[in-house]
Amino acid sequence: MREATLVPEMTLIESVRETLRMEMRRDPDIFMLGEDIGPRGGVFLASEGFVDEFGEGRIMNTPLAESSIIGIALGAAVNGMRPVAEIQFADFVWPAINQLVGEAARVRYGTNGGKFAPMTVRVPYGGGVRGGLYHSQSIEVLFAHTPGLQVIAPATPWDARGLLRSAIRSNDPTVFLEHKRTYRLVRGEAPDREYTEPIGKADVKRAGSDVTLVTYGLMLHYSLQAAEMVSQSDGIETEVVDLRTLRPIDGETILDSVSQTGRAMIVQEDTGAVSVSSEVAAIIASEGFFDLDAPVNRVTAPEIPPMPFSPLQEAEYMPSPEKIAASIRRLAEV
Amino acid sequence: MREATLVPEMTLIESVRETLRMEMRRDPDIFMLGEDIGPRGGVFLASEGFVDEFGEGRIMNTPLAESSIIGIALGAAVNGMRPVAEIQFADFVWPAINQLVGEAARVRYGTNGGKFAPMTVRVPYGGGVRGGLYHSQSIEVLFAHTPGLQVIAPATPWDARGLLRSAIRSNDPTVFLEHKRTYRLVRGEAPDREYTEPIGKADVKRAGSDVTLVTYGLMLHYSLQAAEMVSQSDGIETEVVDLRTLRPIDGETILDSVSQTGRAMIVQEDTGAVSVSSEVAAIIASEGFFDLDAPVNRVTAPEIPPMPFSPLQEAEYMPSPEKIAASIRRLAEV
Amino acid sequence: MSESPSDIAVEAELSLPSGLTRERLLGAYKTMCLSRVLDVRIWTLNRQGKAAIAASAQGHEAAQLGTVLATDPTRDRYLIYYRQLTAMLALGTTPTEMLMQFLARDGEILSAARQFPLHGAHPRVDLFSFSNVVGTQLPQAVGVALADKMKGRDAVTISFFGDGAASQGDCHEAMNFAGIHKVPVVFLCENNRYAISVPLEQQMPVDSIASRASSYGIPGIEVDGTDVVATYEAVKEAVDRARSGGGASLVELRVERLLPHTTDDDHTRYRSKEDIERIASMDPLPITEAMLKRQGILDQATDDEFKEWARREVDDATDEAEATPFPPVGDMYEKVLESDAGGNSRA
Amino acid sequence: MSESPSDIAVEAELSLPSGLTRERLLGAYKTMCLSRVLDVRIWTLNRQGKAAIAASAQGHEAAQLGTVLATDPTRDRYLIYYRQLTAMLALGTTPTEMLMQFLARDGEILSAARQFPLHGAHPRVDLFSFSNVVGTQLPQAVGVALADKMKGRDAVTISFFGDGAASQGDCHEAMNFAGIHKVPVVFLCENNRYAISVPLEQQMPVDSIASRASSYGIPGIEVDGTDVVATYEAVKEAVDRARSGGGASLVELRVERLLPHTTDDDHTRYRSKEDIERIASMDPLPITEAMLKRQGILDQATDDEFKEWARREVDDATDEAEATPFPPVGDMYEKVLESDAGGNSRA
Ligand SMILES: Cc1ncc(C[n+]2csc(CCOP(=O)(O)OP(=O)(O)O)c2C)c(N)n1
Ligand SMILES: Cc1ncc(C[n+]2csc(CCOP(=O)(O)OP(=O)(O)O)c2C)c(N)n1
Ligand SMILES: [Mg+2]
Ligand SMILES: [Mg+2]
Repeated sequence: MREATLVPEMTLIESVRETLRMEMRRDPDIFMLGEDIGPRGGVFLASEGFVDEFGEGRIMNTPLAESSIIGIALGAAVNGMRPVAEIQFADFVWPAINQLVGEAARVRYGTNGGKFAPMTVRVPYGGGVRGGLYHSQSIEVLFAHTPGLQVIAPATPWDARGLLRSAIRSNDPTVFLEHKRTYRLVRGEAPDREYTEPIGKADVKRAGSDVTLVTYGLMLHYSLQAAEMVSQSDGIETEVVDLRTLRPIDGETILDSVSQTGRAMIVQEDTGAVSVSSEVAAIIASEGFFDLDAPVNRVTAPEIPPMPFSPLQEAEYMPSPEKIAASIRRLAEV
Repeated sequence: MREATLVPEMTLIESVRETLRMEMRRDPDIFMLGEDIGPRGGVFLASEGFVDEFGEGRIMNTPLAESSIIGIALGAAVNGMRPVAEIQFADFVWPAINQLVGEAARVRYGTNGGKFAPMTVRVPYGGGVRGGLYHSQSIEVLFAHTPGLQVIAPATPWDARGLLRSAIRSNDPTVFLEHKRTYRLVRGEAPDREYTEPIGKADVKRAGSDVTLVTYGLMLHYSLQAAEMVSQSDGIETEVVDLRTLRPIDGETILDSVSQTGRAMIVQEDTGAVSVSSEVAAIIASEGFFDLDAPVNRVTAPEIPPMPFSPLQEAEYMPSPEKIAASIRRLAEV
Repeated sequence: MSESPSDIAVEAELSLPSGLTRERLLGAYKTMCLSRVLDVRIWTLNRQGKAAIAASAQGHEAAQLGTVLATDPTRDRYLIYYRQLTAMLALGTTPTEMLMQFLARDGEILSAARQFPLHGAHPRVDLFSFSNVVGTQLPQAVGVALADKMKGRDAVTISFFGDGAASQGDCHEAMNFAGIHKVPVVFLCENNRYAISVPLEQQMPVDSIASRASSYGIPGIEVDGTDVVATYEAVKEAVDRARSGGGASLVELRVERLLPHTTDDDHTRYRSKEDIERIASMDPLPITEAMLKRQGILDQATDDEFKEWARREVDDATDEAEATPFPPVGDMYEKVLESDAGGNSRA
Repeated sequence: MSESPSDIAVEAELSLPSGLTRERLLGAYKTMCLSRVLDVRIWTLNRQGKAAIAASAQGHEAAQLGTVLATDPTRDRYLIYYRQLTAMLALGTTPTEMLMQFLARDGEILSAARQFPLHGAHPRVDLFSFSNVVGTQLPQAVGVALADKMKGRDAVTISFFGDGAASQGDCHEAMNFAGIHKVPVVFLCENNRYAISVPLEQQMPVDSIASRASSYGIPGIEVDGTDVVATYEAVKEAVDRARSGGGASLVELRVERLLPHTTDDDHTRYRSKEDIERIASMDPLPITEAMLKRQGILDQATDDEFKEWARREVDDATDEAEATPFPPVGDMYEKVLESDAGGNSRA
């Protein structure tokens, strides 16, 4: 996938906007709906300028009513359209769960394939943005648990473009999680063409022989920093696996890496109990057990509601590169 | 906790009804609300006869609107009442998630203790009742993940009584999961007094030295059957740990057992990916690793929406005593 | 000028709303007869332990027939819930196809027996019901209709729902959006005054669901749903409005649920004896029969013939459905996603 | 009989609704002045990088003051959202307490700086806001009021919400339940015609939110929310009704949001220049000032004194809040559950 002709660096939010625009131009069946996505361009400006180019008919400002946003997207999806719905912040996806997890996820199965729902739900999530309890949440657990959904959480502009394109073109409902902190923090280049990245495939973002570190989203970047830190300070080489897709989880890539390193850890921003990190640990404990030389280690948020508005407490809540590095060191020493 | 004076055997649903009645008599601040809980007595008859004893003011039939059932319960709870809300079937809890996971779970934390929500949400869940996709769901994952909630899933009348009493008397929001298939299937005795069982403590329901089997709900009974089967056929002795509480999960009891047996498996009715079984496996893989002689094994539902209406397919979907026994044998042989 | 009974009949005949011929009415009555016999049979199969559960359409037949008559099955779309047995028959679903749903047999057309009866998607008519979760179909119907509007198609979407569903937040959100965007949808409420055991006065503080239409800037009308002609007329007006770009409407059909909520229910727990006796007079079958006879559309011989035909059809269908095996177990692992690669259905 | 200006003033004075004295009105205006200065200061602190985010109450001051005046803070309950800065001041919250919310300082009264400003629970008044999720407070308010009804207390619950929240399913469900059970709640909508950037006509197909009250069998009234007296009068009637067992009401206060949605927003992206210019004339501060002067309740000296006082108060509060440290980091692990035993807050 990595190739010679690259477009110049852009931020993650730019890569999302660019991909949405290109897909909208390509396929007239795609339309977007959500709160403030019209003239406002969305609160993160993912659709800035879109209403001028595509008109109000394809860029629909909705009432403040998330359940109907997803329910209407679902109805349109089973009737020939390819909606891309925006939930303004992940914290506000809860009113829509019934339509998303209860309904959309089961349409294909429950109709024995008679209907299907090619819809993408974009969900800006995550913390480190002074968002307090209701603008910081990681909401991936329920989606990652639900058969019938695909769940994507890219960490780089390259992956965001390739995977958002895959999501929009997929004929199944896909939850596309965009980490808010990465929007402007993370820059990167990408192929200069309409490429896709495969849903369901993890990506080794850094090779290493001592420790396997599995992560996704913002934590990929903190983990890569931590990996550099321990490489320089201790000569520990960490293999960093970026899940990219949270449903289905790519057990194969994880197990391949663990079979080389014998040591595994998971880093996630979300709280730990019954989470994506639990599943990765469980996969390793059941399918990679005989490769393991040490306990599987998890670095997660503490078991408190995410996350305090107070800046020092917010910083304490988030796994930091330093905390991750300390964990890598401890694991390498076992 | 096990004592001499016992009330006669009753079914699980009878034990729930009895406990509700006794608690309602004890504390006038308790009231119940939900769909059809009035003269109908609830669709499972958990409140049969209650409206005659306690009146419509304390046994409130609500409109068909789950979000408001929980939102109203929450409002009443923070204003001095102790509501017990019934969600008619777990499958219909999704519209209420916003009020339950988004709001109730964070009231104490988000007000720094200024308000708190002593509310119990009873949720009949689970399959094996020819319920098809929308009357069979296991919905524990999201709740078990959420800081600020307590999640209870009893499997016996003894535990149902003791834990329901603890839930109602607790000053924090508690999701009380009642497995529908156990309602009439499972009978048992209980102490003849107002006893409580502690929230957050697992219970070893069968002692054994060869394999640790962690489970909850209906699967406890299937697991106990399986344990007897392999004991008689192969002399394998399975220690069966009943989680009883899914949040917080009692890691200590699990790890104690694994330290004796060196072999661990989890049996759950829910699908496996990112689930309670994942967390139990993760706890063992990180904190019990050096005790383990074999990979952690999981017996769960397949990754399809739960569960087909067709009877043969429904049977195939559910872990059976036979399947569990086969898994125990395999694990014991590793 | 004095009127003889036959004068009245002729006058009534002449006043049939446009599109509703005597022949269509007679055909509708025939379907009602079929629906009733089938409905009774399903209840029996449940009592025999063969059908796990059933919700009956008894009491709702005229409402559903009047509605379907006012639509065009070749282009319209129907989002149903579990009580539209009669509507499904009116839309050409065979009794065998219906019974295979209740008996969960191989080849069941809506969901391959994965779902409860009346859930899934129809292979010939654009009729579907994704779930049993009350009210969810309302925003979905708005989305379906929105897609038609976007694509410039002249299809109309009928969204069936009950009085119970009217309390759900989804109902409010759906109607509000439909009102804003004038989507071609008809919200079709079969108000039988009960959500399982909860009577209307415990569900809402107002008498009429149709009156809420004003909150959404759409027309709302309340109709006697035991009157197939009145139902037809009201729904037809709403369908025509939607088809011609006039947007959404709310039609409330007042009916009685003659039986308990489902085969699992016992309505004597919450309905008085008098009430249960009273509602028998609201049975749309004798009401329609009498109306058609008064109008000279139906004679006794034809009536007998219809009922005999219905019994034969249902007998044959029962035999056929019962002779069909359950679906192969392995089928349950299919069609979770378009491509199940990547471990999505790994056990 | 010709009327001199002072005659008019006297007449207006005499027509003050019961309970609203000239002194209370003057006090309210003083609080409005304080609110405005504080509001401007908070915006400045945001621009200085000190306050992470703020939603302004500018334009809503008269609506909030009129509302609070009509209630009894010693027994009533207030479920607010993020825009009730003025109401909080009117209920006795100090400017320092308010600024500590925006600056997330140790000792912040509502949530110990865990939450956004205006979220948490008040230690002295029964005022709270659990979350930032729009509309969730409406069913909660109904539950709060239900508890009072059950306990026979004469408290009234005021549930503040915006026009945006009116589209949520929760709004429908809450009002429906309140209508059925006649709970003592006042649904208090501050309709500023925008949900962030979405104008009213894209939010709903009707002009008036109050008109929806009829769907719930409760009285609904639309009032000019820049008129503190009219607001008082309407809210007072609703509060009295609730307190005397008459149940719920819906009061819609029409206001303008004078600034962008929050400090993160830029409303020139979606509001026309003319519109932004026009709404300046809807500023309740000069409107109230003029009204009070016309009525002889306020003179220029008092007005100057109020504004000077407000500036001093806010200056002092700013110093005090800025001098306060952030909360101790370790505090964040507390109060997840009553007892955190059992591993619930284990990291
Ligand atoms: C969201 C949800 N809550 C509860 C149920 C359980 N339930 C099934 S049908 C029903 C009553 C529905 O009443 P109504 O909408 O009036 O339809 P009717 O059965 O009277 O035709 C209830 C409460 C459900 N299916 N979905
Ligand atoms: C459920 C939910 N969806 C979206 C948001 C993001 N959001 C915050 S305020 C707001 C607009 C609210 O408008 P309104 O209710 O009219 O209140 P106003 O800000 O105009 O006073 C939105 C969309 C939210 N907080 N909650
Ligand atoms: Mg009904
Ligand atoms: Mg507004």
